Parts: sequence; C-alpha cells; structure tokens
Amino acid sequence: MIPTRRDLFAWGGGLAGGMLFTPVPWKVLDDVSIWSQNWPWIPQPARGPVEEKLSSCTLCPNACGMRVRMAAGSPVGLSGMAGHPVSRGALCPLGFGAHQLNWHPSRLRNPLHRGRKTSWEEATAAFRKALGEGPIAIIDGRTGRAASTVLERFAAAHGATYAAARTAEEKALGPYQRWTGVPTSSLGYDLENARTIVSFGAPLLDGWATPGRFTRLWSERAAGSSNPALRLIQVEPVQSRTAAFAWRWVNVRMGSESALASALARVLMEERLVTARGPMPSESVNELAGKTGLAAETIQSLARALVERGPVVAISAGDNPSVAALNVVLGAVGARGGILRRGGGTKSPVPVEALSGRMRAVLIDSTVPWEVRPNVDAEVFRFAAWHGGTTTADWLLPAPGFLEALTDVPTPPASAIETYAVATPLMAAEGSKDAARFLAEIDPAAGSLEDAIKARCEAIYHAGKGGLIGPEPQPVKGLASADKLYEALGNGAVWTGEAGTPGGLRCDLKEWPGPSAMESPAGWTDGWTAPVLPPLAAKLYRESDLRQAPARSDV
Amino acid sequence: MKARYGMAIDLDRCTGCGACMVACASENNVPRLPKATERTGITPMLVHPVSDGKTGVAFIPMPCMQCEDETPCVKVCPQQAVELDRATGIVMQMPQRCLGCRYCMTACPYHSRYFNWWDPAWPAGMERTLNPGVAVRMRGVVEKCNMCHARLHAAEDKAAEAGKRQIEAADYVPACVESCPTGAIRFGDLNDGASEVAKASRTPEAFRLLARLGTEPKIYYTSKRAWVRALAERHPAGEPSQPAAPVAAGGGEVKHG
Amino acid sequence: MTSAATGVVMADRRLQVRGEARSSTARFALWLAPWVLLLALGIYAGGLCLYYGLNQTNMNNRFAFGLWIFLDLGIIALGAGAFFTGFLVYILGRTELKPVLNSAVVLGFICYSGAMAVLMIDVGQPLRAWFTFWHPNVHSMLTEVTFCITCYLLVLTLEYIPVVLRNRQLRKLPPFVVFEHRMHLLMPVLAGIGTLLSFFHQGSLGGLYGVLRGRPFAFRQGFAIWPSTFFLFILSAVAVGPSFLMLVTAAARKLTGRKLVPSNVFPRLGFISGVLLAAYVALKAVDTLIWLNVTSPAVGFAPWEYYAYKPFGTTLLFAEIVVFGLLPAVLLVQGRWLLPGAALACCGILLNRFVLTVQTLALPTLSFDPFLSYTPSWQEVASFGGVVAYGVILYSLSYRYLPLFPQSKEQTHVSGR
Amino acid sequence: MKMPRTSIFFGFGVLTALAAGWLVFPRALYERREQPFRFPHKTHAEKSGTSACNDCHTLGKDGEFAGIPKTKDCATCHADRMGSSPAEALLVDNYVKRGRETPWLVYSRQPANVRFSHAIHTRLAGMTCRDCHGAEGESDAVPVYEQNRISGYSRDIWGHSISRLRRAPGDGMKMSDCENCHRRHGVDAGCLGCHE
Repeated sequence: MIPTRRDLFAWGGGLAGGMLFTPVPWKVLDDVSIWSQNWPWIPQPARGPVEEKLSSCTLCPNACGMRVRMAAGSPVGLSGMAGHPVSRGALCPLGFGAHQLNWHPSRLRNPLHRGRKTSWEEATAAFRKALGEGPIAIIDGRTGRAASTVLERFAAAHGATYAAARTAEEKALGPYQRWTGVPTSSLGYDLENARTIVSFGAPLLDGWATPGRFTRLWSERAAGSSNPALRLIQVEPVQSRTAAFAWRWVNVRMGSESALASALARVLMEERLVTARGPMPSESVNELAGKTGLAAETIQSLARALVERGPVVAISAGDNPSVAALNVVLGAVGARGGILRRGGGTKSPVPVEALSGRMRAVLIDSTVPWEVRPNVDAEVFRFAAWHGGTTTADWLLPAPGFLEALTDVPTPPASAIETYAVATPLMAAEGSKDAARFLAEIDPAAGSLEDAIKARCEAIYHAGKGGLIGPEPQPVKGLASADKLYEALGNGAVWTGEAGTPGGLRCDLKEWPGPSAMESPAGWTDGWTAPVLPPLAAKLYRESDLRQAPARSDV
Repeated sequence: MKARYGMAIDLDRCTGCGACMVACASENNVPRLPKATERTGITPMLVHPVSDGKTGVAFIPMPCMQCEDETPCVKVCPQQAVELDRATGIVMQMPQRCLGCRYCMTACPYHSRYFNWWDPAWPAGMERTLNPGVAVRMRGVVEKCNMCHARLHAAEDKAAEAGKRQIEAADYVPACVESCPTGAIRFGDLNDGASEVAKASRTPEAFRLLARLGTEPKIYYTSKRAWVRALAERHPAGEPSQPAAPVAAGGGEVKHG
Repeated sequence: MTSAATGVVMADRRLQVRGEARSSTARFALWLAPWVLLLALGIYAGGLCLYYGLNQTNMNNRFAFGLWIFLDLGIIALGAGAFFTGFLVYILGRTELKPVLNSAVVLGFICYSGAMAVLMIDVGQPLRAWFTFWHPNVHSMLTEVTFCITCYLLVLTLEYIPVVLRNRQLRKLPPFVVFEHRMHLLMPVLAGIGTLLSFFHQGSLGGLYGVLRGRPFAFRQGFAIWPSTFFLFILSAVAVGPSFLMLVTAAARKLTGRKLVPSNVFPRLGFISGVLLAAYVALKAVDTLIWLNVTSPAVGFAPWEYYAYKPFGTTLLFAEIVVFGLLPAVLLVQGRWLLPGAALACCGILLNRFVLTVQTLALPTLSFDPFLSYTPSWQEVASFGGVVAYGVILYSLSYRYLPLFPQSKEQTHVSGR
Repeated sequence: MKMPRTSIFFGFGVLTALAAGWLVFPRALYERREQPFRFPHKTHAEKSGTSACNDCHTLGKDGEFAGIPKTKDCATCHADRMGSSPAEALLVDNYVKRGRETPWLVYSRQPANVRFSHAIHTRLAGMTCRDCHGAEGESDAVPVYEQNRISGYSRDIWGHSISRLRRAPGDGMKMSDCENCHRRHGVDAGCLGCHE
C-alpha cells in the first residue's frame, strides 16, 4: 500500500512521541549543557605539579624578594618572600602581576631598526661601526650589578662614556655625595631607628624605595595611633596617600618645599633647638613662611615637633639641597636613625642628565626606564623587553623579559643594610639578548655575567660578613666555599651584610644652599623599567576608581 | 569542630595601594578584559576610596562579605549555584551551575558579585600563567570571592597526605591577605576565640557594613576613626561620600589620628 | 497577477473564518509587512545577544536587571486577563464574558510566550536554564516563577489548541473535530489549573523583589514565606488584566470596523477591573505606609532618601497610587470613559513594575554608593520590539483565520459581503 | 477503518524511534580514539614487581596526585629497548628518545572545575584505586578511549550503559555517582568540597 500524507503524519507523530522514551533528547540535553561548561575556546590552566622557587623582582632597582609558583614550566603566581631584610615579604601592586608581562602584546620579539624588522647581525655590525668612529656612551639603569661591571669594563676599554640613570631615591641622596664624597650607592636612611620622619613630598607610603620596607614599619609603629612611636610628617601641596595617613600633613604651596626646609632650619638654630651651628638661610622665617603659605607660628611649632622626639630625619622626593642641609642642622647625617654609610656600593658614574651635545652612538641598557632619553644627538641602540610606544631610538633590541635571564640584584637604593641576591632564569628567552651579552660578544674581554657574579661571591665569601636568609639561613662563615654561596644565591637565598653604622660622614656647609627645582614624587612606577603595565595591574585603573593611571600604556 | 572563616580588615592600616586586587585577580585567573569598565569589570576584591569630605581619607577593601544568616544570594539562586558551606562558612559560587540570571546580583547589598559580560581572553601565550588550582569561568555566569578556597583544598590535601583531618592554619591564607603590605587584612577562624580575627571582631572599633540588614557578614572592619565607623550604615544625611578633592595649597598644618 | 500570488490569495481565502468579511489579502499583507520587519530586527538583535553574549546590552554589574525584566513583569501582568477571564467564565460562571474568552487566551499566550523568549535571551547561559528543574532551590522565588510560568504556558497552549482547531480547514479532519470536542470538556479544568498557577507566579513575581533583604527599597514584610508584594502583584495583575483585554478588543474593533463583542461586555469588564483596582490601591497605600514607617527604618534606611534622587521623586509615588490607581478605578467603576480608564490602569501597572525593578537597582545601598542610571542599548530595545511585533502578527493571524470572537457574526453591523 | 491504519503507522513510528534511540544513538554519540600505544599494566606488575598502583601513580608529599607517570619515569627502565614489543619500540623511539610526554587519553579526566583529592580518599577514607578505577591494574592492554562527540568527555564519565542501569563498580564518574557514594557513607562535602 502507498502511504498517504496522513500516514506520514501519523508516522512522524509516533516517531516524535517514541523519541521521548529513548535516551536521545535527555542525553543530548545533558551533553549540550556540559559542552557549555567546557567551551573549547575558554583556556583552562595546564595540569601538573606546582613547585615554588625563590627569586627577586628585577623590574625595578628596589629588589623585592619573591616567591614564584611554577606550573608546567611557567610562573603562575607571585608573592613576597617573608623575612626579606628590605622588602619584608611585600610586593608592589605591579609586582603581583609581573609574571604575565612576558606575554604582553607589546613584547619585543626581534631587533627593529627604525621600526623595520632586522637581525642581530645587522645591529652588531652597526654598533661595531659606530664604536670604530666614536665617541659613544653606554647608559646603565642600575649600577652595581654584574652586568654593570661588564658595561663599565667595555666602556673603559673602548674609551666610551659610562653613564647611569638614577631613581628619585638615589637623586635625593645626591647632596650628601657632593658634600661627603661618599657615593649615593653607599648611603641609606636608617628609618628602622628613626622616631620622627619629615618627608618633603616623598611618597613613603606609596611605593617609595622598596615598598615593603616603610609600609611595614609604618604599620607596626604608626598606623592608627594618635601618638605613634614613629612620627611621620608629610610636607606636600596635595593630599597624597602618604599625606592622608601621616601623623601630620603640612599643606604647603606647590614648589615651596625648599623654603619650608630653610625656614625650619632657621627656627631650629635661632631658637637653639639644635646644637648645630653653621651657615643660615639668608631669608628670614617670615619671608620664607610667606613663600610656603604657612603662618610663621605653624613653622615654629613644626620645628619644635621635629626635635621633640629624636632621632629625626628629613627625606626629599628628589635632589633637594635645602632638605639635605636641614638634615645637617638636625644632625641626622651619619647619625643613628638618620643617613648612614653602609657597606658595598660603587663610585657613581656620570649621571645621564650630564650627557649632552653630539655623539656617534648611545647604547641604553634595558634597566633604564623607557622615559629616560639622553639629551644627545646620536644613533641610539636601545635594549628593551617591551615596546613602550613612542621612541627616539634608532635600534630597538629585544632584551630578556621577566625571569628570563640571569642577573644579580645589588642593594636597593636608600637601604640602610647591604644585600645581594641573584635571579636565575626560570624561563627560556627566545631571540633576546641583554646589553652585557651583546657587548661581551663584540669584546670578550668585557667578561661574562657568570664570572662577574662569581667574583662578587668570592668577595663576599672572603669578607666573611653577614649571612644568608631564605631556604636555609646561615652565616657566610658557615659556608664551605664561594661556589656554595653562588649556588645558594642561585636557589633564591639573599645575602644580608651588616647594617650601616653611625659616623664616617662629615659635611660642613660653606653657605646655605639656594632653592632647587621641585622633583616630582617617585611612586611605585618610578624606576620600573618595563614601559608597559601588567594587565592585571591595569585593572586597577580600568575597573575601579582606586587610582589614577600613571603615564604608561597598558595595551 | 566546624570553622567559620572570616576577615578583620583594619581600615587605619589600608593605604589603598591595590596589591590585594592584583593578587586576587592573579590567584583566581580573572582576565583583564579590554572593554571592561568599573561597572562591567570583574574585581572579586575591590577597594573603595572614601572620605569624610574634609581631609579624612580611607580605603575600604571589599571582598564578598560571606553573609551567614539569610544569605541574600544563597536564598534567591533558583538552581543552587550558590551555597553556604557548612564546614567553613564560605559562601561558595559555582559558575558552572549558574545560568546567569543575575538575581543574586540584585540581591547582594554589597555589590560583591560580578557577571562575566565577555568570554575571558588572554593575549597569546599568557594563558600559560593561569593558576592550576582555579577553573576559568565562561561568559554569562556570575562569580565572586570564594575566599581562595583552592588554597583551602591544597591545605586539605597536604594534611590528608600526612593522615590529618585538620589543616594547618598557616597553609590556608587567601591571596589578598598574603599580599597586603601593611597587614591590614587579617584572616582566620571566627569560631576560634583565640584567633587574631576573632579578637579583632570583638573590639569596640570593630563594625560590619550594613549590619542592620541582618545578613551577619563575616568580614569585619576596624577603625579608630568615628567617621569611618559611621560608614557602616547609610549616612544619616544620605549623601554618598565622594573621594577627597585635594585641599587648597597653603592650607596649613593638618593633624591626623 | 502571477500564479504564485493567486495561489497565496486562494489559500488565504480558504483559511479565513467562514461567513465573515476580512480585508483583502493585499491589505492584510500590507498591514503585516512593518511588523514582520520589526520582528526580523528583533530576532537579529536577540541573535547578537545570544552569539556575542550580554555585553551587547547596557546592563552592568550594578544594573544586573534592565529593560527586559521590567517589560517581562509588565506584559505578564497585562496577560493576566487570560487566566482571570477563564476563571470568571468557567469557575464563577459569568458566561456573559464568553465572547472575549478566545481573544483573552490568545493574548495570554502571546504575553507569556513573548516573556519566555526574552528571558531566554536575558539569562547568560540559556543552555543550562533547565538546571532549575533538575536542581531546584525551593527557597527561591525565581524557582517558583520558573515552574509556574512554564506550566502555565503549557496550559495556555492547551487552551489555544481548540481555538486553532476551529479553523475552517482543520475542521474538515474528523480526528481533529473529536479532539477539539474532548478538549472543550477539559476547559473548566484547565481554567482551574491556570488560575492556580497564575495566582502563584503573578505572586512570586512580586515576591521576587519583596524578598530582597539586601534592597530595603524593595524589601517588604509579609505573611508566611510571602512578602506583601506577593499579594499586591496578584491583585494588581487581575485588576488590569480585564482592562488590557478591553483595550486590545477596542483596538481590534477600530482596525476592523466591526463590533466583535456584545455591548454589555465592556462595562462588565470595566466594572470588575475598577473594583479590583480600588481594592489594590487601598492595600497598596496601607503597604506603603507600613514599609515607610516600620520595615525600612528597621534596617537603617531613611525612607525619604529613596525619593531624594531625581527623577525618582515622591511625585512618582503619588502618580503610581493616585493618578494611575485611584483615578482609573473611579473611571472604570462608574462606567463612563471606560477606555481612558483602562489605559490609565495599564500604565499604572507598568509604572509600578518599573519602579520596583529599576528604582530598586538605581538606589544606593552602601553609605559610599553613588546613585546609578542606565539606558538600554538598541539591542535590548529591538529584541523587545520583536516580541511586540510577534504579538501583533500572531493576534492578526488568529483574528483572520480563527474565530476569536465567536459571536461577532451576530454583532456585525457593517454587513459582511 | 481509517483509525487503525493511522495507528499502525503511528506505532511503526514509535518502533523506529525506539530502535534509533537505543541501538543506533549510543554508537553514533561516541568517537573511538586509540591510545598512543598499547600499555600492559599486567606485564609491568609481574615483571617489575610494582604491584601497588601508587608505585607509578604517585601521591606527592604535599598531597598532590601525579596521575600518569611522565616519560622520564618510564625512561628509568625503558631508556633503551628491553623487549621486542612494538609498543615499547614506539615508547622509546617516539617519546623517551625525543624527550616528549606521551599524549595519553585519560579515561577518568574530570573538567577543570572539579577537585578530586586522591589524598583524602585513599589516606583518610581508606578507599582503594579499584573502587573508582575498576580492575584496570590487571588489564593486558589499555582499552579504546571513547569520546563523547558533544561534551568531549570520556565515555567512562557517563558509564558504558547508556541507561546508566546495571553498571560495574567504577563504571561511571558523574557527579551523581560521587554524591551517591558520599550519601552512602554519610560524608557531606557540599559544593565547595569538590569544586574549584
């Protein structure tokens, strides 16, 4: 019989009805939902055991100790290294997202010449040529590293100028170097023993120097107390985070920090609040007060507050001789709780600001912040791991990214205690090369990083001072050999020398220094060499109203 | 004995650096989405800047408040994607069970719940940095702070391997707590009277946000400043606080504390 | 005329209701065209939301519910006419309302299926929506809503089927005739079930917000597990259901130029609507007073503050209770200006749903919260426009091919050709 | 006269549905995928005397379960060919020598949001591997891996009986299976206990 249309309808009805009594609709419904829970285009974390490595953050000179969680050969999380003598287990908000930087879209993968892809060979050839013609300059971002010695040796061997960029913290120590002859890399603030700190715009609570150092100190001795063991007086024209949480916030006119420092010094000496004698500010307290927009009485009461509880130290945001002179008047230079001379440190090279005029070429190390551009007319060879957008560099040479290359980590700026650590590569760096290796290939006499680090270990080992903190803490004396020290540092141990001691810093002022241009306060993006921000740190600006974005791209 | 994990956040110590927010996002595989704004982004830990309108400034870190009684989100979820865990007191969100109706978000007075408006995405290769402990969520589901319970699981495994049923307190510390540079966020078991958290929660400086709603949050805040404590409930004047505008230069000396 | 067109016209003619004049195929097509376009746009917009996710909307973490939820609540309230008329006719035996019953069923079907469609776009993971049935949280008002609405949509479909089966062509098939007859005996039962289900989901839609302890603007005390909004929603829904039915029928009347229903139907509907609305207004007023003076202060929220943010002033409260509540109630009861009254009543319920859904989310809860605003994206508006278009099209087709108004033949004054 | 004819066709439709749904569908739903090479658990147990599962499937000090051994673990014995089996040849030539990991298809693989602690179930609850993984340990070759074409899950998650009735112990690893066992033993893990 031929089925009619109605028969087919009946059959279809039966089919549909019958299906309900098979697994088909139900299993498909279940599986489709499961599919929606495991969409193939949603990346999922790799499986595999997680291991923890100790290292140091190398993205700025402040040398925070880090714990790195590694899974399937990649870092999957960062946290502070508890017990670190300087960073004290803290990391800055940028640091916590740093492990993602190596895959940042603007990562430099191969050499660029004026924006066009090129090869290492071409770059090397071009640099050799420039070297032959001269003169050239080599700019370092962090002195005192093994890499620095390679750069410096190369410069010395080829008659090149070895210059360095300095962080705001290092600049702030500039006047003491000029007056005492002790390099800034051997100077530090003895915050741990100070009981009153007057900060002229230094963002002490917002990433100044090694972030964990002061925040922990403040939290232990000052936070939430109306009569704190550590008195923080913040002199700043705007209510910064530091000003907001300081014991006193002195709200002065923009750029009048020097005037206030001078006025305070004058009051201190006139009222014989200090024993120190010496040159006085030429202007009267009232004249100076006028500049600051404060009443003379306010300044006088502030001066008394300074000496009420010693030791007291003044800290400026940048190179400010008046503030330094105030420290001299307060007797804080070379005194406990003031500015101390500590071990280590190297003689300061030419500051990059001093370079000027015409040069054949300038080589800029990847540790130099992207914003820093030497004021010279030359062919620029710029090492960087990330492309920071606008640049005047002729050659962009890809440097190893975060945790991709061996580097050592000397004492962070402003630290009162000497430290030394080594960050070993935790990931392979394809196609990249750092400046030291680049130069060593041109002139092997410059030496290798490994040798320089080993040499430093030898020196420490033979000095026999201090000890290791980290996996297995022990004094240097307890170590069998310098190689053992090298090994331990490679495993994330941090060598801690002896704290700076009072004395050994004399400076007598001839006349009272004139006012200086106000430097912008250094935040936790100061000295941060990556020109880009970790994506997760960028969330802070894009997905909350917590912070104003710094002048850096986060693309 | 059952635990009741909670936090006591010292608002006089929080300087609003934001480390907790970044550490949280990193721990929980929260993506940075190109188009996200402060109203469509995902910030399981969010720090709110507030001020008394004069020179007083405070920062209020807000994870999920882990409400214990009449938990608004748990009550309203139509398909049990949210649960108040009996053993730990953690309010647990299960994105893979969630159908994305967002009823829980309207129910939460703390705005601690976040919707995945986009599919998560990372620049090529960056997915290698995802934390193995935590599954990535897909678009169209709600997520929130689960008190880093992946770390709780790890602690449990560790204890179990040693044949113990009780974890070591030190083995379970949420990312935000670990990351705070001033130690403002304290974490622990509120049932353990000796714990730092329990002690802090009993001080006269302790308060909880919108406590009068009766949802019994397990996140406590402490502050010696009266105006900060006053933020607990809706301001009598009804005026929402605004972030501080810089005080005019030359304003003189300002005493804090 | 091409043969294809002729075919269409013939089919159209063959399907039409026997013995009643209907506009020409061309005119009908012309009428449908714009709606079909709007529907297409709506489907496109909805598709965008499903394919790219809800980032296509302007909703956000703070405004987690938006235009869609507001309008869903609105049309479901308006669709209440369906179950309520059924209830009046079959349970209370008010047979004089039978003439509008079919129309009411179709309306209800349109409102509910439309709302359902929008909800499926609104949820982030529609593929997992069925989890609500597999892992239900019995304490959630939304579970109650989902269950009742799904079941009631089924009931409406069952009630719609016999109307469809009365189509001239389908009646030629004996099995269908038998089936339709059987269904008819079932109607009172269905009406009963429908009433029960509607009672609960209309209520739980109100409960949806009333239970939000975290949102003192919406939170209400109540009886047993149900907040007062539960009962207010039921009452307001049954109150405006008939009004909406009246409006649509009047619109159909205007468009077709036919009387469609006996003259006693409208006053009857109006009176019922008016009385219920009056009752609703009274209770709503009492509820508001209790909420302002007891419920809200108890959780530390100063009531006046709810109205401190423009545009949500106290005028809104006044408008909701008096202008769109009391006034239409009076108009409807005393029988003159029925249609204006009905219109006001419908606006009133929409305003009420708007306030509860949108103002609740706009108002701050934490002391440092800002007041928020939100404007829907074109995708949100368009996809809802699509639902409206779908409604118009389905209603038009039903009117053209099915006996929506069984007694309209007797009621014809413009005599059919 | 008409009605019966219609119902014959209706019934015929029902039968077609049942046949398709119960017989054809289960075969169509799963894709059969071969493992990289044949692995005889039995031989390993006999020859190397590694009788206990956790000799190879180790549990770390921090309670982390290692899962399937890595190539370097195999290399401790199979650095070079020991026998003549083609499977071993494959292992040595393709993976050990090239230092690659074997892309095993894991029968009991759960999605990323599922947390299963081998430490808790074996150390504290005293369960045996067999309870969940069946007698895999005595097999002479690993079975064919069947992958669900829609969900991408291994067939072992749903279990081999499409109706989920009359399944062998350890056949089926859906959430309901975990829940049932937990209910039987009165252990309440909540959602948090097993989900990330």
